[in-house]
Amino acid sequence: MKYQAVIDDQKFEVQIIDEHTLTVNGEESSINFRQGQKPEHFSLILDGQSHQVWIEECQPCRDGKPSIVRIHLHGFDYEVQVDTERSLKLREFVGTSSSSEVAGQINAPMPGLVVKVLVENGQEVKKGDGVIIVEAMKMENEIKSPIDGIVSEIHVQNRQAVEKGETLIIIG
Amino acid sequence: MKYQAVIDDQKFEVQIIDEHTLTVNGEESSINFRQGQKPEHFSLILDGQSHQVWIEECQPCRDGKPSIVRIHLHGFDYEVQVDTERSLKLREFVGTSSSSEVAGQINAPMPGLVVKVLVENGQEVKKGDGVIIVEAMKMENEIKSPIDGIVSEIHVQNRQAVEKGETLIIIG
Amino acid sequence: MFKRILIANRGEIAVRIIRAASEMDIETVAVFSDADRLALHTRLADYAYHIGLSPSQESYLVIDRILDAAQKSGAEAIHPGYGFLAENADFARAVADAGLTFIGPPPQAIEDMGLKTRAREIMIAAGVPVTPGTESAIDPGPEAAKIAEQVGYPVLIKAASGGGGKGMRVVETPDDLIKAMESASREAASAFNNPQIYIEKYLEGPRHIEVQLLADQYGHTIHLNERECSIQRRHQKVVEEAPSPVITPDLRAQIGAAAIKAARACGYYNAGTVEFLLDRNKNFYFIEMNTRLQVEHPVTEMTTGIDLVKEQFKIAAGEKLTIQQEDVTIHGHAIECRVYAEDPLNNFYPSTGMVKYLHPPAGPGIRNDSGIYEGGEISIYYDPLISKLVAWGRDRSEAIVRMRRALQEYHITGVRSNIPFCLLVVEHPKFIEGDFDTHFISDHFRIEDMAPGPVDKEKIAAIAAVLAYHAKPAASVSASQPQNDGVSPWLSSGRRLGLRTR
Amino acid sequence: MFKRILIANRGEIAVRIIRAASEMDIETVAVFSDADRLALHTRLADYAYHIGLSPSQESYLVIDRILDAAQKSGAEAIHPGYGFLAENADFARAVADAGLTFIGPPPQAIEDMGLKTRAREIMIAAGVPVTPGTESAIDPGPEAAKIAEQVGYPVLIKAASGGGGKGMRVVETPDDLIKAMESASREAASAFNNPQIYIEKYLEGPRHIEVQLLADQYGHTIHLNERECSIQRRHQKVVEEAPSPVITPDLRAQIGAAAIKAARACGYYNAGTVEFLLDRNKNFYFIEMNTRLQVEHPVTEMTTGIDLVKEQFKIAAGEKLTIQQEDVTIHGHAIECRVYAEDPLNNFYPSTGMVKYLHPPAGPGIRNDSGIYEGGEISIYYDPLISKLVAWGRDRSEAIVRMRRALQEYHITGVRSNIPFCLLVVEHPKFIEGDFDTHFISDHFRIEDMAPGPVDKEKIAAIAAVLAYHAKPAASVSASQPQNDGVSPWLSSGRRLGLRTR
Repeated sequence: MKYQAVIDDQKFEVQIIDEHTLTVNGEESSINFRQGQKPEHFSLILDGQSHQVWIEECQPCRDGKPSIVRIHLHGFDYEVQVDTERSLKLREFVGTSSSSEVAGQINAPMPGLVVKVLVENGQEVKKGDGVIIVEAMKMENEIKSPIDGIVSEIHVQNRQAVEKGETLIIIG
Repeated sequence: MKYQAVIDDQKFEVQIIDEHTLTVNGEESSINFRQGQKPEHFSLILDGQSHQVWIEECQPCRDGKPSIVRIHLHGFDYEVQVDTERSLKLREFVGTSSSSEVAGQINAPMPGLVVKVLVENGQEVKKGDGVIIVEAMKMENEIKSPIDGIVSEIHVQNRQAVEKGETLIIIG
Repeated sequence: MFKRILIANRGEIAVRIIRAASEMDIETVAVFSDADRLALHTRLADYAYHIGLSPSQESYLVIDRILDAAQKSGAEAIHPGYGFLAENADFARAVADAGLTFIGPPPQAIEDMGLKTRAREIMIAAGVPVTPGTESAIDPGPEAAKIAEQVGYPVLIKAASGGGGKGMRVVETPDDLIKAMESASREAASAFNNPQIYIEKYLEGPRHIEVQLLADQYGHTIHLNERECSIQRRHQKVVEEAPSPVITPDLRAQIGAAAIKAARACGYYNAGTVEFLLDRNKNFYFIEMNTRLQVEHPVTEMTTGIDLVKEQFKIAAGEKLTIQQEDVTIHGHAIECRVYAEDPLNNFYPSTGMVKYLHPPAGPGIRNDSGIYEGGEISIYYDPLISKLVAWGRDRSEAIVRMRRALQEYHITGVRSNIPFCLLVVEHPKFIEGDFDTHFISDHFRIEDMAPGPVDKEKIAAIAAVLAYHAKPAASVSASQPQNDGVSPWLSSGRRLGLRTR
Repeated sequence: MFKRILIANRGEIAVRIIRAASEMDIETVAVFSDADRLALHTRLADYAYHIGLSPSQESYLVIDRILDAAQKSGAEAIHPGYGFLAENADFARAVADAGLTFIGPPPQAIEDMGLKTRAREIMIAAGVPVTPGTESAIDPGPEAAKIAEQVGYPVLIKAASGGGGKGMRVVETPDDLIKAMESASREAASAFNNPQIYIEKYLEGPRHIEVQLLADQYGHTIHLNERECSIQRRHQKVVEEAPSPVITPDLRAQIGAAAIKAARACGYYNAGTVEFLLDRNKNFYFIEMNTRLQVEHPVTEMTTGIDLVKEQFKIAAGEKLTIQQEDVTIHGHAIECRVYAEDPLNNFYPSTGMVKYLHPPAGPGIRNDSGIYEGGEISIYYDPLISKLVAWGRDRSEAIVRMRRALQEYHITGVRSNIPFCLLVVEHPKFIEGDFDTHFISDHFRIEDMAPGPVDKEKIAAIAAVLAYHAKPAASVSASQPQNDGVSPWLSSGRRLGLRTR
């Protein structure tokens, strides 16, 4: 079975030969992969090296779409996009699904309380300018604009409680 | 809802009044009972006292039969027989189910290897006589007869591996 | 000695206090909010009383409910832990008025040291050196600007009732003064119910050195050496150690004597800490006194062998200190990391959620004082401290490698933690050399410059991802909710995350 | 120093060695059997090699497979841990023949001290006092009966290659001699591949005192004080401590000197332990030398501050000892409990199964060296040691209360453990007084006399049972298999279980 795994600009062609063997970009490796004590916990012995890995699926795989998996490994996190041959072909055909991310959309990074909205609708802001102050666990956090632009939407007001991920402000 | 709980010769009539209150033998107590992090782990706050409790069901409850629950509490274990009013009445009618225990049946207390059968079929033994030696984790363990009697069945022979709970010898 | 005490706190410090009490055959009463029904402290205490809703303003900060629980449970004394009501003189008085013993200093000392301006006056009178600055609270405005100019920029704005970096701001130029004062004042109001702030000279490149004290009610005061707490992020201590790599025995005797003088000046008893800044010429200045047990107390315990919480109980019960100054030695070296549920990749914002997998470190020289458990929630309501991880070694370098080993062993999933960041700190050459000041983190770890994790592990990550996908091709790898980190929704391609110092 | 070492062991001791290596920047290679694919040591090591089936005869005891893994992995040295091949001179020689370093003593010393009869000869020649008895192995038979009569009953039968109580029998009367010798010989054959046994005088009421040694390859030998290991059940140590409550500084110097003499007599280097019996008149007798790291080494580490495994690495790498005898002090007191998966209510038989819930103790003064994890199996194949739980205190009484507190905090479900039994030991007045000998457990804890657990908790148990039943009236409380303990199938009514001393 052939797969492609992508991390940033690194592409790995992984072919699973059997339970104990795979190739990565043509190079053979011995593997011993076992689920551990919890659903997301795995032990991988790769060419004799022992790794503990925690795996969470960020974006479940559906036919024709890649799966994105978050790998926690030796204290660091990696998001890996995994494609099968089929999903790769389908994507070539339909094109990559467009990202749901909006560059200038500012969401609450944690649950908390809006202390002060620092901008007004229509105001011009530069990347790095503070636009809103959110308090969580008694600490004030100033959130900065990720882009240069104009404030197009303000969804919250002072002293309002917000959930994590809630859209606060949109810079157009 | 009324229950009866029995531990040895102690009987407790427990009536659950509501989520926060019950009576034990007529005496009222406040309760706060919550399942913890694992299915068998519970936190019980009883009249202000905090107890961690681990609960395993030894004998699943079926209509008309009591349930036996093993409670692990402050380092000690208790087996509690719980009856509802209905199961109590049914038992009065049909009589207590007979125990599956056979007084002179000797089962392997742990998985291991039979080192030596010390008795022969038909041999007379006294309570406390060694009847068989089982080795587990390199230690020899001599198992003693629980009763006076005559050896009626020998199910194993020297050097045989046995599973935990496997019947080894029956003293008739 | 007390038969039963109530702990007006939660989390790891409540567990810490329960442990000491249990070793002294003292029964413990926990109080818990809605969110903490299944918390460790609720389960480990002998008694547990519900005191309200999850927000601390409706539970852990409500004096009447705590006193009510104490009366109901028959507790004779109350230990406040740190935070919450620990430095609230009204609470200490209310405890005494209810006929109970407050396990801490006299209310007057709490009050005097709690108002930083009053503390400065007392220290000046007692001959303890303080930093230049205002002596009383000041409003944002022209007068404040004038004083800041006199003291000389950069200046430090501090909350009069402050502590723990809350309501604190460094101001580099006059332009930023008023905005910073307003923000500090708001934070102070929210955190301490007191918007008053004051201005202090901001020392360049100081080290934060503090001295642990024990004093009984009969005037016997000793110090238990210093702690070095210069590794701070946003004025919050991250890594602490004992002893300090720069304090000589002579300087230790001097700063210890100054700390004892400070304690005597405010009629102090019980455990307390006097905080100093040490400048590059090894001059030290009083900055404040913490009239409570501190988060970093274990490094002192591990190098002196003295259990500070047990001493607190004994002092509060009216016993005399049995430890003499000459009994206090230094045995090896200890380092503490404050392990927080916060995401170093997302501006260290608190990371809340359920702890799904927890493997705490253990083994030689390691102490991990934790208040969390697998399956438990780290909630929005309280400080996101996961545990105090402490490593002891025969010398500083052994303590460092043990801390590194313990951090590598420590695995938590479900919430993000600052463990990778702590690792970067203890592996940093300047930290290993002991060559740092309170600017260490801002000098060496500018978040915006942090690079992703090591490239050489990418292949392993790719293989693990493929194998997990291969094992369950059409189903979810785990039933877990994707972690949406808000600012950066999941990208539609893979990426490398992680930290690396410049 | 080595760059990479292999650990020819499993479980908690393999984890212990990985930790020390990691702190010294030495890479580790684990070996694992089928049963240990997911064991902690397999997961925590840098490399892991499969070496065979679950029974240790087909994995951890197969010298060729271990050497093969060492060659494949590029390890330069092998640490044997304790048990398995740790005291196998052939293994030590095979390691050297393969061009690798054995992290332990010279093979000749292992061989000499491994044959207890040879060890006795060497000690007599060196002037180290030994107990009366046979000097060579003896078969069960009339000659053995004669010698036993001469030495005087009770006598002790010991395996010539023995250790850890295996193949050991106390014989009170001549009638029991032959049967006991046969049984001991069988056990010895199974455990050590050597059926040879010998007879020693059995001292009445002795204490087991052992001295920890470190020796480099250049003749520098020091002792690290004694350990008191008198609390034994069936000749297996259960609770150990350092220092001994009965050893005075003078006696410590004497017994330490005797231990150093013993080590020199057999050309010893690396870490080792000389075991003595101490009679009621404080005479001490050599019984054997353990040519390896011991299970109870942490109590020495916690009172001296010296990491014994790190010293083992340094000595094996040819470094000189940097610790002088006068550097070795005693800091406080430490106690270890060996926490086993065994059922105290079922004759302490090993209890195998999956660990369903695991809450290890932590906090001040506690070290828990564990090799298990939640969801892991405790299998039939290996020693049922769950963890070495160690408590440190400023003095013995603080160490005891900390141990008590830690045992109370320690929860394991899925398998039975000896934790309740350890609690009874550390709470026993005679233990607290320090007034005990090697018969302590058999004198005070006759299993057949043990009474069920406290009655005052029955009401709580009853309420919990009813509430669990009430919450899930028609379904199973948990999906767990009932634990069938074989000898006593579940009764058809409730009962109180637990331990209580006479």
